[in-house]
Amino acid sequence: CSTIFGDRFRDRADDYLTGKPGEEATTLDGQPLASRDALPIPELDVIPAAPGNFELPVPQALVISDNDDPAEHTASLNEYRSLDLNPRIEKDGSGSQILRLDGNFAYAWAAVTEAITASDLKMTDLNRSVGTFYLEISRRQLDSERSWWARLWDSEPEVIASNYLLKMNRARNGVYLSLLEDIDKLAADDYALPVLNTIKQQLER
Amino acid sequence: DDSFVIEDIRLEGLQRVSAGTVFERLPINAGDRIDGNRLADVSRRLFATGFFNDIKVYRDGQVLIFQLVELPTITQIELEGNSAIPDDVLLDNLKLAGLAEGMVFKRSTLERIALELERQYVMQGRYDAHIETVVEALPRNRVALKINVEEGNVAAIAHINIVGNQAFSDDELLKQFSLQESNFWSWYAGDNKYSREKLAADQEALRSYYYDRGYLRFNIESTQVALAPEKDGVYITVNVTEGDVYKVRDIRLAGNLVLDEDEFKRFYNIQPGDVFSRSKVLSSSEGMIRRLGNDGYTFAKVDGSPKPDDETLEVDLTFFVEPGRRTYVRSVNFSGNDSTMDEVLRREMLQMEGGWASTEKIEAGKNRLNQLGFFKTVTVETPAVSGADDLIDVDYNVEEQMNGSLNFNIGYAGGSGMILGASVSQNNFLGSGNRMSMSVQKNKTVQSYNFSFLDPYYTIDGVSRGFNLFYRETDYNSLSSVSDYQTNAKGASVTFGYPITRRQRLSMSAGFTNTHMFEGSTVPAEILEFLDTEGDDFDEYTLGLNWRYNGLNRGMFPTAGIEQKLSVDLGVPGSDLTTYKLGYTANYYFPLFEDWSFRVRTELGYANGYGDQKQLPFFKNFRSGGLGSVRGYTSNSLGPRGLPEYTVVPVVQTDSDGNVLYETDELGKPVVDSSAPTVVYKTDEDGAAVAVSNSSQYKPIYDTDADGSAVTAPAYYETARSLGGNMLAEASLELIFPFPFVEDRSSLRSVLFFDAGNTFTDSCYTPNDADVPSLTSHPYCTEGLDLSDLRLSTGVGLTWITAIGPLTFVYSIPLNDQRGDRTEGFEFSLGQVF
Amino acid sequence: CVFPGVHKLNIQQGNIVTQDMLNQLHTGMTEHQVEFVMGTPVLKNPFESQRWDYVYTLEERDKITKQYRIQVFFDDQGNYLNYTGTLPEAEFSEQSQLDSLPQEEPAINTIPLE
Amino acid sequence: CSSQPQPPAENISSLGRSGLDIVWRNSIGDGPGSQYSRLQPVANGNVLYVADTSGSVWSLDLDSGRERWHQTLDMPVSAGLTLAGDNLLLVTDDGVLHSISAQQGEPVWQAQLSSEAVAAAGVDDSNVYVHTIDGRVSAFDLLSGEQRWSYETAMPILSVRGTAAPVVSGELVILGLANGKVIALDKRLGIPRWDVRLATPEGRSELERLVDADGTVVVDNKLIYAASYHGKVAAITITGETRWEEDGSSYTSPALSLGNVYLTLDDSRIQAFDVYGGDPVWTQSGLQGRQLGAVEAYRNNLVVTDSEGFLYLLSQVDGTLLARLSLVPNALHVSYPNQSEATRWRQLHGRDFGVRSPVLITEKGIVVYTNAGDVMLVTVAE
Amino acid sequence: CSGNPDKPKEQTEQQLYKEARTALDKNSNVIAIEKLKALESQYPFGEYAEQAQLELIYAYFKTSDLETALEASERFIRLHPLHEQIDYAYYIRALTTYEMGFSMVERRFSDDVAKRDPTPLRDAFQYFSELLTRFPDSPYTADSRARMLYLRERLASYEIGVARYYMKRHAFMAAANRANKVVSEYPGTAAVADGLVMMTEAYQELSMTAEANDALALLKYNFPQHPQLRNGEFKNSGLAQTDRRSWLEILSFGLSK
Repeated sequence: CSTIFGDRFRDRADDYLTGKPGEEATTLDGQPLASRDALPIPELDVIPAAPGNFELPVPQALVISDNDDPAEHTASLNEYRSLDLNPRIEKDGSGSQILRLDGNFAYAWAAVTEAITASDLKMTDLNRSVGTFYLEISRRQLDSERSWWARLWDSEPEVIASNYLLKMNRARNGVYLSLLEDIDKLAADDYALPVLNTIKQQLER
Repeated sequence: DDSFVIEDIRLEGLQRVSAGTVFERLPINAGDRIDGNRLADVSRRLFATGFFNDIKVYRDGQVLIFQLVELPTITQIELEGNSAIPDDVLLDNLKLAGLAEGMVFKRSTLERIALELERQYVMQGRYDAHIETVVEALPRNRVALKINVEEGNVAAIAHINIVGNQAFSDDELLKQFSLQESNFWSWYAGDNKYSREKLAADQEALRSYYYDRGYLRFNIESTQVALAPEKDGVYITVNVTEGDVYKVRDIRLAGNLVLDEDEFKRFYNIQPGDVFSRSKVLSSSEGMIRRLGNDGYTFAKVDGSPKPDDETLEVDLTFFVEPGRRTYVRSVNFSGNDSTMDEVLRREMLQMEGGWASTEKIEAGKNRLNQLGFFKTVTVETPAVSGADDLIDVDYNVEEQMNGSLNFNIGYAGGSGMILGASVSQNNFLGSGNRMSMSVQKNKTVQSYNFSFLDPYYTIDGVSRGFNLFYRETDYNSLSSVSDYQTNAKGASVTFGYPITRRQRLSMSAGFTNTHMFEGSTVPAEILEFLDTEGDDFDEYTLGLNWRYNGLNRGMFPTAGIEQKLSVDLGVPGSDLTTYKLGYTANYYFPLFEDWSFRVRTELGYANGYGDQKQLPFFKNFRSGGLGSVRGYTSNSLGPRGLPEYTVVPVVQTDSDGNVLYETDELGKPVVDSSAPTVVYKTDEDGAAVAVSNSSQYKPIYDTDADGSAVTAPAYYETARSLGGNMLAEASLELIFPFPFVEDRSSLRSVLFFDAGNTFTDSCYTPNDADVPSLTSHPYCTEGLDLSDLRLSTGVGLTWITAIGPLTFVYSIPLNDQRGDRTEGFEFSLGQVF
Repeated sequence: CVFPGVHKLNIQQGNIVTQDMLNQLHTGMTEHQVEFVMGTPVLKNPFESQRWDYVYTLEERDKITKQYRIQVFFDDQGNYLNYTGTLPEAEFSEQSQLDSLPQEEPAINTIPLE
Repeated sequence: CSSQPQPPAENISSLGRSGLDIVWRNSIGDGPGSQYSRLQPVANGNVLYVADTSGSVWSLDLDSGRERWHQTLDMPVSAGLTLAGDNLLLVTDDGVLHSISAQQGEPVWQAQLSSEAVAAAGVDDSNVYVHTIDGRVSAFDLLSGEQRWSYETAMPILSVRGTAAPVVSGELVILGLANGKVIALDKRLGIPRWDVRLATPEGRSELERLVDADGTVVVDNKLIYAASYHGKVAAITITGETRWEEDGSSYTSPALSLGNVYLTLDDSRIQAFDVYGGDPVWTQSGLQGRQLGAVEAYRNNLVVTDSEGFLYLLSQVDGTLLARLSLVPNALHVSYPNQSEATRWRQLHGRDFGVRSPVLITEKGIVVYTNAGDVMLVTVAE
Repeated sequence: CSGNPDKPKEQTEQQLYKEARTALDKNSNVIAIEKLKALESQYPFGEYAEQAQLELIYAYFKTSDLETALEASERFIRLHPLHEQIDYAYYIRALTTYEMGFSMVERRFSDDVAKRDPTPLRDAFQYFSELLTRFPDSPYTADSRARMLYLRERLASYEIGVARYYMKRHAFMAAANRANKVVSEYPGTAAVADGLVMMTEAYQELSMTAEANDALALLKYNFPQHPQLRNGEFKNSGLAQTDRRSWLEILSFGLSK
């Protein structure tokens, strides 16, 4: 319909492609007129050229590795003792706590399992094929969690044990550990940090 | 001996357990010397980890090999016998306790399952639930668990006892409680299930009950909750001391008043000498806070604090006023209006940015947004601006709803038969707040095309300007009860409307209409006379003035408030028909109790010609009868009727009870005469000729008047049909009751009604036809307003707002229908709210 | 104007200043103390940093019927110097704000306004 | 009912009456029904006094059961009866302690208590001692009803319905409390002399932390025998030292006879303990789950009632069940194997024939007051 | 044999992923979504599940199911913070919010002034800004930056729209403050010129001539070719006079103006 009405009914969401930035207004003696910028655009060391048109990018495909290990596997003691993991606590992109380890998944899994069993953490179960340790961590009970009868009789919140998933994920080089409340929800930092630190100290021994 | 030095250790058969865990547990290392019994000790230690079902040890040269079989994994958990807690809730909680499909099955798993499930049932007050688990081994080292549950019963409240109450009985006080002893309704209300929060709330309700009745010193000394030994009943005892009733001695104001005293006194719900009541003190404080809010003190606080005098049992009440800072509005913001333009919301605001904040104006803004009808929900918040303790923002959040309609309606209405039509209407056209509608309507009697456009804010103050173009062709002929002529009308009008105050609105309109009239087949005398004198094509230039007062509490199905409309329509000089029409309608709703309310409706109208237009043209007459008017009578059938066309016929004599008299022979048998007519006429009460069949051709005795000439009477071709009148008087009383059996009554209105009404005329057509001297006065039209002519009816009506429009069902009983009235028992219509 | 009796909103803008506020101002007060007495100036003033404008206008039926402008001056250390401008002679309490509200039908208190 | 092993039903129903029979039966009022109540009759010579929950006091002839007089109060009775010389003491639902004459039942005096009372008052020659459910113990002058003293004890959030009746021994008033302790107060001044803890609350929910010592204590030559729920049964010296204590969770009072202490446990097993050392002698679990009342010694046997309306006779020596008597008027009584069947039977017959009040041992026989409001005298043939 | 037969043909992770990817590349997104979801539910952990979640974001966007695409991207950011292609998730989160900020009406009918709820536009700006700060070298910064510039213009024009209403409404301080907000907080936007005009006219109405002249001077200095400046002379926009017009104009439907 643009032929009939010109660009009267064009899609304004695409106008960003044709916009040209104006220069900043100044006071009479050349100072910037604005006192602050409500919508600052982050500095980029290289200002990219404005795009001419828009094409929705597609994520790169996954490189399929076919050396998938058989269900049951063997392990030897000597090989096990040899590697260095260099554990370090970091914050990930969205700011939650993770423990980064170098080395391959198999070795890191073995080392972390060993670290947990040696630590005072209580591991209820583990599952290597899904890369998850099941930990039981005791904490004071949130009011919302206290049972109907418990709130009923006004006893103060108990120290209760609840279950967390410690997940080992593959990263570009090495692996990283993150603590999850359940399959879909990251644990709060004040629970994750002590767990990750305990494992780190054990690994460094 | 068989000892040897270990070079390496190899583990085989690991599935889920990691090598690291095993290596860490081994008390031996590469390079140790080991012998038989030390080996036995090693495998015993490994077994103790609880991970393995079976361990075998081999020696391959200097390498020690452990052949390990891990414990089985749980592949399936099944629950039987649970109903109070569904499977998925139980399974989720088991998963949280680390007992889920895919987990390793250990010996400790069984009791942990029982403990965890029992704990969940205790949480529901089912203290004596009982769990048993059956383990079924599956191939490939897997197991399935079958859990059967006995749920037991819930501890319900067996007895609530209040001790120490003299002024009010236990029953009276227990009415204030949400918790009740197990009673007939408990299975439904669930009010006999004990909960600490509910007991705390009930105790608060008890305190308020006493504080609101003057018992200032009332106190709950202690409360005990006990469980019956069989754990199936809860016993609650509340021990109270009532104290005495206190009366208010004097009331004072203190603090920074900013307004003078009687601005606050207006809100005193309690006076010196009254019995003290906490709720009245609270409501008085709220009134004062609102008053301060209207004056810019949005953070005002008013605390009523009683100072009891225990000797005289009186209490001095002091209201401490803290106006807080006068606040100003920094910015008014709207969110959620994806398609509605910002200005359409902003122009409804009474509260300006930069002005002092008034709670009443901010609240009025919310109500006006609601009244637009564009939004499902409207909420407002007034957050303080950080850094300035006397600045607030006013943030409105709206949720838009579809407020246009594109409907093709096929319907049936009592009066005008099948309705076919298409209409597109948008109350918020492209989010501009303007109303636009186009409609095509086609049914047996009316063919109409309509276009209207309204800008509610033509001026900033809310003067609206609307256009209306219409073309309508009506075939009154197919309208069974209206005399038969046809009008085509086309024209246009412009209307301006504006508010005078928040509830009153004035509107003025100017327009042009051209009407063209066609004669039907049989036409009553009134129409013939009109067409002869006035012709059949009229141009009219009309002016209209309309005043409306709307105090209804809501647009759809009001339950309270008054609505009045006064309208004057003028056909200005220069029009072919100079007429004027005055109309007054009023609706008065008042709530009775709960969702019962009462409605009184009245509609009055007077119209006439002026200048050289002596009489009101018949097609401008008021109509009465049917839905929205006097229910129980056919639509538009009431009021004076036209004098139908007739031929003149001789009349025969009849005996006292109305049978025809025939000439008889001497034996008293009627004489047969081949030339006698097969149809003879006698007259009914109105003097109209009524045909009587005379198939056996007896010889009738014709009636003759005094001087011997034959008596004649008019034989009308069709029954007389209503023409309406230039005066209208209608009234109805409606009892609005909640429709039984239905939960959500928001789209339903059911009423018991009593209607009264009719149209009248102040000038009837006077017949003078030489052939029918007896026809001197119009049989079906009496002049003047005669209240005994009002038609009455009663009945029940139900309106249901459906997606395709309001559906109305009415069952009515006419109370004083006269001869010739056309009545309806059951009426149904779509698209018309009465 | 054109539409007789059309209900026109009264437009009130700016700070309400009273004589007893002004009487509380004395030299040497800090900006914070002045703000506590006078309130925050509603009209932002982009050009002058050492002067606060307390401007008040009330427009009734399209004509400004009440207006004043109090300017409060500070030295460069931010201490109060003096103020200029006068309040309209009539005793200008907040009271008179009331009649600027559109006269409305007295809300019939039996009818719950939803 | 509970999952413990079930005694084979048949050997109970095969128990004959052998020697147990009902001398007379009198129906007074409609009885407490399913509501909790521990009202107990009291006798003086040949005169029996019974209070009915719906608010009337009856005096019957012990031999014949004939009514001598009855007095109705306008408020239901929640605790009683206690005989004190010429007066009868009881407490009504609105927390008022009444003293009425034992002759015709006219009121003598009334006193308002701080809360409801569900245990009979204790008396000595000058005072009345009442234990109300808010944990208070109060003393009133026997003749005038004037309050002497009141002692308050700490109450847990949740307790088991029912309180221990105060027992006077020497200078002390001794009673069990809802917090699991037995306390001895100086009967003149109302100040505690000593207290002994029979049970300590533990567990996650308040339900698991119930520790009420609701059974009235039994005092016998300087030794006090008491029991508590989720706790111990114990023998305590008059000076407050625990002579012995054994596991034994119970809501009811122990009974003492022939060198043994007998106790109905909370799951309706009956256990005998040696008086001196406390070691368990025997356990009868044949009546498990039948919600038994307190066991009482009668001559050299034991009697106990259940929730279906049966009275059982047991041997004190080894607890074997000797006989069973149905207290239901028309003896077409059939016993049901477990609890839910019993409740179904009760609903079927519309009336609760169970017995929750303690039985009264008199020289003429055993007085039983059923939940259906029937009073009867049961005798045991030699 | 064992109690329950195995699931029909349990595809391995690799097979499922290969099929899903080929469907995606052939743009048959609905099939791709089905296969990716199956992959994620059967093998909830591991590399393939993460890749499936990433490609689901793309597939939802392509089938213009913006809400689900937004949810999927937010979940991916939460669960796989260090994934190699995490910047893609940040970019799609911003893009879906940007697209949802333009309702059909705003897209086709409003002129260059934003007239409806600006909140989604502000959210989109923040999300793009997070992408630029966290992943400066991501391939998607060029498009993001251009959209951010446009969003600033749009949000500034929204403020001017509100100021214009308050001029008509004669709430001059409200108009002046809104205009001032654009001038002092939205540097580099074209709306600054209209802001200065609005301030000039508002101060004139408030008869604060000194301030009016200051604003006018700034206007002439920075934007000499503004339509309301005809060779140095300031021409009032007439906003304050709307609806204060004579009867005649109205009857002639504004033709006489």
